[in-house]
Amino acid sequence: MNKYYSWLILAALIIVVAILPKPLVISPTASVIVTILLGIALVWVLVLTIRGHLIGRRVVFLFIGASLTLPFFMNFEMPIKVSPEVKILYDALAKLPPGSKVLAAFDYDPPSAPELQPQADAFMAYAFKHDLKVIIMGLWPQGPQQANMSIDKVLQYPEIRAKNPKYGVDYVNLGFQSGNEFVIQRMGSSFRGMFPRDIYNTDYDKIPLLNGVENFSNIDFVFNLSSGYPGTVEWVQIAVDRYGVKVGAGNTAVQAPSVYPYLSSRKLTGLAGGMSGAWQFEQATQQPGKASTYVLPQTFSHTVVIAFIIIGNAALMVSYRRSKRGEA
Amino acid sequence: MDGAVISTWLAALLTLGIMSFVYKDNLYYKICEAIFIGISAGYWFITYFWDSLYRIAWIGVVHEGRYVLLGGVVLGAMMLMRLFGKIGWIARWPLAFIVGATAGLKMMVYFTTNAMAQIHGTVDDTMVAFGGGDLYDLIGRLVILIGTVTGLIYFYFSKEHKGLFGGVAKVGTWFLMITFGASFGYTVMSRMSLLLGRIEFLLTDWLKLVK
Amino acid sequence: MLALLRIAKSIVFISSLLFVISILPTHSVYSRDTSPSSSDLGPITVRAFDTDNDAGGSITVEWDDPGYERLSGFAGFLVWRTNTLTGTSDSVEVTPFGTRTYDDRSVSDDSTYSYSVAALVNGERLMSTPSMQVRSSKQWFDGRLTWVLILGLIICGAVIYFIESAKRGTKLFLRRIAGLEAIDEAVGRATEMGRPILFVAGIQDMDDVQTIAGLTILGSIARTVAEYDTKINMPVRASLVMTAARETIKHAYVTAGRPDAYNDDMVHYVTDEQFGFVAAVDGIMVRERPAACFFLGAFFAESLIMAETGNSIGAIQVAGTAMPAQLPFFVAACDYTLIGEELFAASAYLSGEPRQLGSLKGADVGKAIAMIVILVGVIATTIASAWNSESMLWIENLLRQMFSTG
Amino acid sequence: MKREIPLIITFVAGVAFVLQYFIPHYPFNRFENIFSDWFAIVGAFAIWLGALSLMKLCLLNISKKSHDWPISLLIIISFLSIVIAGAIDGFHGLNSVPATSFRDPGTNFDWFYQNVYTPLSSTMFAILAFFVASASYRAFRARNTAATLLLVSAFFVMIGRVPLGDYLSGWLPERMQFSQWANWLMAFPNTAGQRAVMIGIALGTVSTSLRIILGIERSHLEG
Repeated sequence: MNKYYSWLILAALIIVVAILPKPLVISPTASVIVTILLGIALVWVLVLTIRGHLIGRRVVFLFIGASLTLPFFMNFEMPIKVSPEVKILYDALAKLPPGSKVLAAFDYDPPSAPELQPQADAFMAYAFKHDLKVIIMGLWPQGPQQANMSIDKVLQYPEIRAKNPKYGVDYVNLGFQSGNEFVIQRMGSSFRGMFPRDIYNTDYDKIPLLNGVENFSNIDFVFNLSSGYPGTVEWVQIAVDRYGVKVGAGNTAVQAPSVYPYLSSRKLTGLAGGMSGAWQFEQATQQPGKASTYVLPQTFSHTVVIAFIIIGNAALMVSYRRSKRGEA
Repeated sequence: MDGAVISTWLAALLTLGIMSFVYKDNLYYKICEAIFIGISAGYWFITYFWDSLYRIAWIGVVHEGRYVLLGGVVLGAMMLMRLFGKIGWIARWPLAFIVGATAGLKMMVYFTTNAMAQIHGTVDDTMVAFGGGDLYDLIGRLVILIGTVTGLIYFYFSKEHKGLFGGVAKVGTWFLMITFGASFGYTVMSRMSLLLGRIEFLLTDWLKLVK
Repeated sequence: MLALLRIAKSIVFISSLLFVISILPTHSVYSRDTSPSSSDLGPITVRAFDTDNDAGGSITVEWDDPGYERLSGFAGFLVWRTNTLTGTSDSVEVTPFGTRTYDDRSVSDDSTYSYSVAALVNGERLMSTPSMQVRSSKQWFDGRLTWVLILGLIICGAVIYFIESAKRGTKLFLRRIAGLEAIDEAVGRATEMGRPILFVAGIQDMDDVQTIAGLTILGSIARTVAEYDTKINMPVRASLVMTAARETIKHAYVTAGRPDAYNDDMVHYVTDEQFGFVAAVDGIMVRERPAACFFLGAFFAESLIMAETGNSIGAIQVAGTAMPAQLPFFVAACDYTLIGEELFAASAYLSGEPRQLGSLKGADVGKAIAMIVILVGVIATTIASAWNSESMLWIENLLRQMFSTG
Repeated sequence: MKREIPLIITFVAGVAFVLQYFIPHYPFNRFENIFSDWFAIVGAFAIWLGALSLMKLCLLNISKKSHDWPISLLIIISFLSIVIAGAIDGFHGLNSVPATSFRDPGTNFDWFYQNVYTPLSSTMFAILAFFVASASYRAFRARNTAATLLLVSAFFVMIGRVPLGDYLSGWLPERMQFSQWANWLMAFPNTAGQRAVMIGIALGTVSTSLRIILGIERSHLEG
């Protein structure tokens, strides 16, 4: 009997998915109702638990699945508070006049892409929109490829397509250079020495954007996306400490705490940390992107986990009270 | 149907198969698991073959004349003697070499990077604390000092955890628990992002329910 | 002929360099003083010496800047090398601003060299007088590691001392570890229930000490398993671990007097892929329903997937790892967890062999030293900063020097 | 003799690799590289043993017609298909000019990697999210002091990292907001605990390594 049930549910699901409109978006009112229903369901689980019916792990899984899936269809905006460290980053970028030259160092590889790619997209979109000239490089071999993926994506945005940024004039990708922090150090005397050719093998001197770009003194801002070594720490220690250029960074959530000290000593001009840093950056630059679609599911799933911790503790309290009553 | 559609469907079906495990073990999962084991074992088999056997050993010895690599080949061959019952015991030699070298190598690496560097870090942190800084930092650095020392006392095996010593060791376990709680809480969010990525793939690329 | 070619190359190189320098913009990130003229400045003094603590092939060049860097047309220092055996000269490097040393790694131990440094100002080269002749050499000891060696010898000496004294029969006290009784308990329960034991020695290969520690615990467990005739299932992620684990279990069965009951398939390779391995282990857990699961070794993100699946089938779970990032998950999901060092200590405890236990005593000496150093360091700093005590400052600096690892 | 030789090998290798740490002189400076090359080569030989063990168990299942024998057959088929693809791609790459790799985009081997291997491994990694939730539901209960501390610190770090925490504590001065609590917990108590664990691990590694080098710990070498 049980077997048939699961097949029936599966069949029903397939039919529902097939007849659903694509893309599926539910109205703000309906979204609020779904959220409230989810909340009521959690309260119901709490009540059940207090009454002594412990729920199984599958119920937890169901709630996690629902809290990660449903928000994708919801059409209401979660107000996002931009943290001070992202605000500093945004302010520094906003101060740059059009035509400013920004060095973007992509120091990460695909495993960190879920967290850093949205930041990269938001940064590239912002730069193109505000006519900042972007010079891309990587201390990690796969960094420049990640940059290209981001550019390909951003160029699809209508407003940016209208601006039609040109390679070599509005942006350039210098590629990867091995040597870790020594690359930064030697860029202090000459960019050309470290990157004689760009990623497409064009000579440094034949690229219009790089005309007159000799070292850090010709760069207005450095934006570093980093997930480890070499990365933000090295950029701060060399580019900021020795050459006095401003550096802002986007980091993975795991790495962010290790660069907080630089933020408080004002060596680092702004920091976007992990997924939340990404959506705050999108919020600050007012261009919702991939990270912003993750805000709701992330918040929902987090709330659900916290709710279940509370439910678990409620169950514990109840069992305490029971055992005490038993003793008396 | 073009290649991209087939790829998406294949990836989606495999994704669902693995996910079905959290409900319960079932035939669908078993099939995905079997494919996973077979494909990944084969992947590494081939990778080892080309990257180690061919690129390091063959190219190294035959084309670059690095005869020192023959030592590795000899050890590897001894390893394969396992397959021939009688002289299988010779496989212990390469094992003995690897275990010995690992012990020597890791002993020094851990001693410097884990023990010495961390002791240095603790002393350094607390030195800064008493040199200045605000209350927030001062308390924090005192906590580092107390936490590290009591934590070490917890790991001290030569004395029974009784009396004052036991009390201090207990504080050590508290610090360990706070540490574990914090790192656990810290990873929850990034783990959710991973699942979010797969769900987004299913909803967007496969079902096209989300734009 | 070759020398001529080299000289020609050098000329081409230098002239192209000079061309580049001549088109360099004249401003820099550093604020400049009111430009003194280059003729006011004294000569650059250059010293060259063999780079210490290395495998040869490297010479360090150092120079003093009498003030060229503050000149407005300054573009960098050019390091110029002359091979005094062949008489050839070439430029090695133009160093960035603020640099006063250069490590030349392109020298041969068989030649002698002399170096000069030129300040590049407005396209001119203001050359220093050459340094003394110098030859690079290999060293037999890395002087930076002196303190590592001393402290290492103290701790290793302590370990060996206690091993020896245990061998001679000295009674050594060691407190018990909570997780260890759980191991016997878990094996006992599996035997009672007639269900198998699952053992995972981490997902690293034999080049990780944690894997070896896991295998040594396996040795003790396998002995009990062999005696009680419990079934053991051990999937592995690396083939070398498979070979080593087979030796370990086989030895346990032989010791228990039941070599015939041993079977190679108790230990079986699955796949080298981290999550493929997890998929298989999860499958084994839900299908074979082991009564006890042991996770002892190096683990990564898969730790919680396995521990939660094990929990869902109601197995007794004992975990142990020295991966700090994974400990929280094992602590949360397993019945007992050997935390960090306890993993390494466990095998010594389980063997019950006095010599093994002695080695733990030695490690305790290390911990005592660590605690004393931390406390002395803190007290010394406090006193040094509060009362300006010279001797305390000396202690503080000594400790810093001792424990700085490069 | 059968027993002594491996112990001698272990001892010599162990001592040699401790010495190489301190000696920059040739040939000691090459030891680490040589070891990693040798290790890779031995691993490449050893994986034949592993693969054969996997195949043997599967064939055993099939020949015994045990419950899941078609699954075992599927393992063999998938294994062989990618191995054959990788072998053909590899040999093809050797002969083509310029030489290509079996991993290059567009090869059959890469097709398996992109469309089968990657979705499977990333999904297996992703279901960790479910287990994180169920583990926190079960484990984070205030049963005793230790468990309560675990719960409380996890709770603050979690809530400090989502917008929710900022809303709940937004009215407080900046230093007292949840995100600051989370940062403080990560920066100080967490560092302290990690340090104690790491120093312990280092000393445990030293004593275990010494036991191995001195031949006291040798269960992996006796069969």
